[in-house]
Amino acid sequence: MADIRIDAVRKQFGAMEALKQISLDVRDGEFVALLGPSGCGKTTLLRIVAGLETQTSGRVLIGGRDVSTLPPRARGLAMLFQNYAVFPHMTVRQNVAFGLQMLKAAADRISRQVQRSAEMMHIEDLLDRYPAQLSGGQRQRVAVARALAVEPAVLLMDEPLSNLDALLRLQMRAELKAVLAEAGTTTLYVTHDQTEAMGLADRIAVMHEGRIVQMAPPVEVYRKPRTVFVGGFVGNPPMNFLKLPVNAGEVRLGALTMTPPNRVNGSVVLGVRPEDLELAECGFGFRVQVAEPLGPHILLTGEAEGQRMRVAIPPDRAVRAGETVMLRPKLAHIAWMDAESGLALEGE
Amino acid sequence: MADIRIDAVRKQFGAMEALKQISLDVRDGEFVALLGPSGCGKTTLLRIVAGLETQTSGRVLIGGRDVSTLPPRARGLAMLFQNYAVFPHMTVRQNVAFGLQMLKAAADRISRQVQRSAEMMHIEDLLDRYPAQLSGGQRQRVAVARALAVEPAVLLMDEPLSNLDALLRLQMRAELKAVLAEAGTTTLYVTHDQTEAMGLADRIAVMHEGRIVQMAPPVEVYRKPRTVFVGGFVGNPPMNFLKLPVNAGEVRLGALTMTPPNRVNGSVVLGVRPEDLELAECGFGFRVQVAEPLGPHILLTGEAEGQRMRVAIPPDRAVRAGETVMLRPKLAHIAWMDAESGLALEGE
Amino acid sequence: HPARAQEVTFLSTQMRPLEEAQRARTQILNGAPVKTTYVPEEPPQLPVHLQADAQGSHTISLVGALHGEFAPLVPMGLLAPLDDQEALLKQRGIPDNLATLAHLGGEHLMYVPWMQATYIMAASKKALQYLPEGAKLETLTYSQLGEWAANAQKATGQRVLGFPAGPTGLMARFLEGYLLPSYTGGTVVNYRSPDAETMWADFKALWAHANPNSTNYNFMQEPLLSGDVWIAWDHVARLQDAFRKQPNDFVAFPAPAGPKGRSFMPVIVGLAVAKDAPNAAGAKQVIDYLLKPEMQVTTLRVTSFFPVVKVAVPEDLDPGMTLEAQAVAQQQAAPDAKPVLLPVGLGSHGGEFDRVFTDTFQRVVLRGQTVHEVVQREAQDMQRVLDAAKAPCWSPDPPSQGTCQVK
Amino acid sequence: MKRAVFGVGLIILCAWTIVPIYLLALGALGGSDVVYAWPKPFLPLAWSARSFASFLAIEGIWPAMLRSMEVAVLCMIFSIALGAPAGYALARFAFRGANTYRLLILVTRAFPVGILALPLAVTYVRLGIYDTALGVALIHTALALPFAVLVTSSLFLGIPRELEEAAWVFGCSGIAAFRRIVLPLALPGVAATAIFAFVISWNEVFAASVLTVRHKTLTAFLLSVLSESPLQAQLAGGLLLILPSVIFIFAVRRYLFAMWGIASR
Amino acid sequence: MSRTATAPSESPLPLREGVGGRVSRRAALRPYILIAPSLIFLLLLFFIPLVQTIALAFRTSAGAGFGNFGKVWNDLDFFDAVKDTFALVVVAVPVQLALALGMSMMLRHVRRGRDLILWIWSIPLGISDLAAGLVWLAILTDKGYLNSVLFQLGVIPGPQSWLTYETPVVLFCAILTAELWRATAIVFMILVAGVQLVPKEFEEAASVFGATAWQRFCRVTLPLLRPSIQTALILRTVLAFETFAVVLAIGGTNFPVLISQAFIWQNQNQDYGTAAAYAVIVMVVSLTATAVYLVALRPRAGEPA
Ligand SMILES: Nc1ncnc2c1ncn2[C@@H]1O[C@H](COP(=O)(O)OP(=O)(O)OP(=O)(O)O)[C@@H](O)[C@H]1O
Ligand SMILES: Nc1ncnc2c1ncn2[C@@H]1O[C@H](COP(=O)(O)OP(=O)(O)OP(=O)(O)O)[C@@H](O)[C@H]1O
Ligand SMILES: [Mg+2]
Ligand SMILES: [Mg+2]
Repeated sequence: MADIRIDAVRKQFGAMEALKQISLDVRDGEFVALLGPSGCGKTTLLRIVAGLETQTSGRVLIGGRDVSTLPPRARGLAMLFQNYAVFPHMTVRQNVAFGLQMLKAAADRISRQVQRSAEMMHIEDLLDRYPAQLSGGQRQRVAVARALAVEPAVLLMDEPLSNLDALLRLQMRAELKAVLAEAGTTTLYVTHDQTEAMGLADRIAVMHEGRIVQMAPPVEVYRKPRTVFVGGFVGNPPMNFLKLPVNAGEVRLGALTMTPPNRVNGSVVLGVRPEDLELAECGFGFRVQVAEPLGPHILLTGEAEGQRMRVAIPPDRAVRAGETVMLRPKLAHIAWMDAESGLALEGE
Repeated sequence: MADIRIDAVRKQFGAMEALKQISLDVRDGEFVALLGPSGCGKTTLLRIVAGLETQTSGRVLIGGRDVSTLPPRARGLAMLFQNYAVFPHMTVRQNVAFGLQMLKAAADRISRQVQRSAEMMHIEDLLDRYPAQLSGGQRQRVAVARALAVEPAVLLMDEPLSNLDALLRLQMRAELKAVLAEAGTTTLYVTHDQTEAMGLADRIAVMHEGRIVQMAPPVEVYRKPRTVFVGGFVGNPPMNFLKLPVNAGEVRLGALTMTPPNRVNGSVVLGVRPEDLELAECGFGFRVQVAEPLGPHILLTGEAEGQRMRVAIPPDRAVRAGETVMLRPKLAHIAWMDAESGLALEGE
Repeated sequence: HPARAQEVTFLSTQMRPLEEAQRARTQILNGAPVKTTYVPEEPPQLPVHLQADAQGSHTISLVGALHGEFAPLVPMGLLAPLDDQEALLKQRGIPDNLATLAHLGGEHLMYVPWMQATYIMAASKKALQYLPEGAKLETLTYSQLGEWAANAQKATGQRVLGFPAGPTGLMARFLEGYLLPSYTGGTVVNYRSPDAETMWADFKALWAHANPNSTNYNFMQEPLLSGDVWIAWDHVARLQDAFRKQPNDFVAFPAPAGPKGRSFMPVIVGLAVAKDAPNAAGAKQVIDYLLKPEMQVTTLRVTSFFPVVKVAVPEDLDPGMTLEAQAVAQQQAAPDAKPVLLPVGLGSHGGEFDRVFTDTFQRVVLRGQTVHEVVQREAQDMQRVLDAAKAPCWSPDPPSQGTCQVK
Repeated sequence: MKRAVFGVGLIILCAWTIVPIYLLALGALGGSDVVYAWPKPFLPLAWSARSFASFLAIEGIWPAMLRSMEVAVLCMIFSIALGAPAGYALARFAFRGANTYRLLILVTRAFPVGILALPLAVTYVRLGIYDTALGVALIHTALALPFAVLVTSSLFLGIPRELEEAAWVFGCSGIAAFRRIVLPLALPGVAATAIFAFVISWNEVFAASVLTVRHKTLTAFLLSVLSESPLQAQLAGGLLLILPSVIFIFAVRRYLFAMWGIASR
Repeated sequence: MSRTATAPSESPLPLREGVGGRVSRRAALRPYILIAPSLIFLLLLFFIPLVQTIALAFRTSAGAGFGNFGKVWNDLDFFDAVKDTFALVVVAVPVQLALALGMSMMLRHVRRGRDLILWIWSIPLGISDLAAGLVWLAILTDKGYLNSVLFQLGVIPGPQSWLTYETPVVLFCAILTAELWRATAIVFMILVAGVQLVPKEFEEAASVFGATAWQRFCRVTLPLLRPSIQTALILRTVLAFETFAVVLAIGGTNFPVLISQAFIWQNQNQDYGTAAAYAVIVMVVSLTATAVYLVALRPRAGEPA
């Protein structure tokens, strides 16, 4: 049992409140991705779980045990640092073996594990180099290998693949997933790559300004953002938001009339993802400003109802900048938000 | 005039040849993205251009002048380091102002530029902090701001946005593009984010194992990969490659018969991007193993002709793992490669 | 340097302790006919400074130092002959033997004797009760001294006899000027005589009652004052603090006598003029001033050095000083007194000569080597030193033809 | 619990350094009775600044004090100016003769200066810096140089080269990058070097007394005579000489921590 | 330096700028330009007298030769001096290093008043040898403070001698104690300066991977601190061979060390040749020790220096 329970943790750096009352549960063996804008407190949270930073208040429990006052080494976890922190005075091999040596593992187990993690990270040829002789991405992979080699019960990873190319990242991601699932490792994983979060995570925790604003399975986060922020942050390109006036419980958008959930007056925000907008005969007008062919789709950027909007259309439709096209949202995929609080409206 | 001309540059680290005869031209004001797998020599190349590393042989010319023997400061460029290299003993403000101070810029120009770059990088609130008090992404943005503040004629950037979240990256990318285009800055930009490369670059140089394997505008790189490597590396998910036997100049794929360009015997490689495969009545069989809903599309992973393949289909098609579906490639988007050399076949 | 030519820079290895130097400036030199800058100097630096000075900086005019410190300066050519001062010596009544010494074995007068001192014994009054039956301080012998120390040790459990055998202590003087001549009647010639062997054996026995800290003591006044040592031998200047501070607690008395008499050694401080002195004339004026009887008395008050000129010791002397002065007088006037002259012809080999004595002491007394062998061996060393210096014998050894020879 | 053990450790170590100084002060200020008392009192019974005052009244002590200051400051400047570039060379370049150079500068410490007295003095007379503050400062610099070179070089080694490279790229010359990036980051080492130079110069007695006659530094002035003074005066002199160094260390101590907590990459 | 050949670019390498032969030659000169001022300085002010003095060691009245070294060899105290010198250096330097390391590590965990503690711990640095000798003599002498405490605690019946030839072990310990007190601060200060440049992240990484404080210290901090440790060791060792004022004050003539012999031969015996010979021996010994450190603590090939 190695679940992580973060209980009302706050962290203050001087006057600056980096974490505001964070509570979070990661179940045993679960893979939770932490997603959030730069500077929102992800690293800080990870460091508190690892015991490298002391929370201002709150508790951290691992496997049901309150570890708040334990030193990092007694918490039985491994961590990957955002800036790698590979030991410059050790070869790659020594770096990767480090955690196991600390656990006093047998020599043959160490060498087996080192070999395995190195192969997984494609650094088996670099084992006898020093970090200074590695490229940035290679160094990062050493750090990942070092964390994986110990086969920890709890693994904290801070942007582990940020310096790798897409292809490698794809491979690593798959291998990571397999390895961690097999070992049943409880993982808290910071990433800014949403595809990664979507592909790997059992649940995603979206952080914003020191708070967790939504914690849910990937699809739910994607489909049912709890706030405007989540909708705008998750998804690439992000969700579009149109602020629309409500008249007698109804909203008009071009030729369309829609009914937002109950209890709304004044105005409401309609959220819709670029891929959930279709070219249609009848709908609302969208003036295309930029059309970017992005491979699997074409991304249109333009204006509707005087508000900025992005639309993804299949690559075979020829749309030019300057044109005005008619769009309609897939009704099932519309998210309604309160115009003031930015919170999702219930009862959709 | 600040074009960069890299002329037959080689770099040897002891026995290891990091750069093998690189030649590359970046035109004045052009934005060239360097794309390549981890450890292929991108950073090394940038460092040689900056004068931080001495090439084993070859020359570097900037603005037509051979700068091979000049110290970095005499080369009139700015650089963003992969691991930031922000000065720990200076505040963010001092860091950003550094380059301008070295140029002996007037105080008001400095403060204006600092403000501008800081705003662009969204770090205007952090100006009086020390780097140790910043998050990873914030530090990276400081480094970018520092490089932009000097308005250099030549800008070298080594993965400048790798530690930023998608949304921020999107914004920064747009602003970078605008600012650099306006100033006419010649830019050499290392990235592992293809969307970034595609979106920003006038041309993309794809590097592989110390060589430049293709240098062309983004669409061409995407559409007409010069080698199997480029096709497999660029695009996310990458291009699919099917090795097929050639019979009398013709290739059969399921129910389809295609004609690869001339002079092919034995076998040939057919390259096709996942989004260039359509579900069809009549085509070749594809056994779906994994179906991942990824937002704008569903990614299918499976097998065709006993070879691994990925397919992107519109999100509204319901395909299950285990099913076998019929696919056909868009003929115009097929890339033919030599089965042995991996080079693209001409005369398509 | 015009200003410098007006004044006299006076380099001195004596009167160095802070307060003494201060008094030298304010009580002695302030009345000098020429403005005098008094610079105390550690003895090892003296030749260095004079040599550097002679090479170019030319600052120093007057030098005050011990007889033994002047000796090496002569072969280096750092001193100006003072033959024009011979008259002054006569005029002020400086004893002939001092005047002879001041020629340093050569033709010219190299320095003018300035003040003198010697070494005596000091004891805490607490120790007097253990004085052996029949022994008197004024006529003490070395064997009585041993007994005395033994008695005291038996009674108190403490070894209360002390010698200045530390790194900068003057133990060598004790051996060469007091102990050895008292047993053998000479310093050099009888170095490996049976008498000498007896002496070392006796001294080793005596040392059993000596405070083991003796090898750390440089100045005996401190252990006397702290009470670690009750009976001690040292230079009068190195005992003065005890006598000045607690004149009622200590007694001063002459050095003990051995089978060949009560040997003792003088200490002579002289004044010399540096070669090429910037202000030789001024220096000589200062010499004249310092040799005035009043100044000699003032000097006695300030230091514990006694006048070299004829002058009555004043009544109102510091009580501690008076104690010392009495002991010195007693020592000189003792019926068995045997003055031992300072080495004259050793030149720069004086240090090595001393080293022979301390090595012998180390070997015999501290390391317990066989007396006979040590004495034989060290005698050879002694001969080597004498040969190198080509020094003839000096009193109390019988005069020699050519280099002095150890028998 | 751990915290308590730690605290006790700190206190013991502080006591270990402070108590002897306290005892020195006790001896120096406690009057002559304390010096020779048994058993010795541990509390100041009768403070008396008499021996102190008598020091300060000595003719020439103030000029000597000033001269000492002058020499120490010059020595500090010279050793950093000469030592830091050399330290940088050792840290950043692998050049033929680097180790020979290391040994060479150490010779000044490995060979007792005291033994050099005569030729040293003669050399200084020839150079015309005999009996000057400059001359003494120079020889003190020679003594402090190994500290300056080795200490700064070991600190420069700890400074990531990338930071310097960044400075170059932004238009710094080698010297400017050194001054603006390397030196500030190595400030603790520079401060330590300054302290060493100051203290070495302040306490150095041998060269100072050999190379001066009339213009002695305070230490040469006092220490050369202390050994013959009564014990209490020795203690007082010892204490008096400690003060400036201790005050100096106190003044620069915060530079020793200049990089505390900042210097992460 | 054998590093040049094996080291790839991250170990110190001069040729950062320029290409090929032309400029690299100038770049190769750079380190020499940087060390030149100090070399010229030493040459002018120090090496001339040094060479003259060394020459003195090889000159006797009989001409050039090893006569003075013969005298040293026959010196009664020579072997004791060698033994004592090495005993002191071999014991004192490692203990000082350990102590200073411990102190600088402790300082890292001090939350408040760090600079005050630093200051207190570095006070002995400001104390002259002579004063240090005095202090410890005052403490350790028969009627010193130590005995006063022991006496008042009833451990000893009265004054007790510790510093005589009769108690060589205690004497050695006393000298060692005084040396530790006096000279640990130098090592400490060098380490304090160095410790700050060791990024915290490496220790953090180690602690997350289960390293105990001790393991972190041995496996991470110590190697990263190596340049400072090397410097501290070299300087401290060279200085340890030079220590004598304290030794003389506490040990008297019972604890001769090489350097005190040199001074005794120079000052008391006024035999400059033999003194110079002693000094040459001291120099050779301490430079040999330095060379050993330089070799033993050099970075391995490829490792960043
Ligand atoms: N000092 C060195 N010694 C030996 N090999 C080195 C050294 N520096 C870099 N290399 C090797 O040279 C190759 C190119 O390194 P470089 O840093 O240029 O890669 P990169 O393309 O920037 O990779 P990444 O995307 O991971 O940062 C790598 O394989 C690396 O291991
Ligand atoms: N030592 C510190 N002192 C003051 N503020 C700090 C300190 N460390 C971090 N912060 C601030 O706390 C906030 C959270 O930092 P944290 O490193 O956790 O961000 P993050 O989510 O990891 O960001 P990124 O994705 O950029 O790495 C940031 O705004 C940062 O500026
Ligand atoms: Mg972070
Ligand atoms: Mg790189």
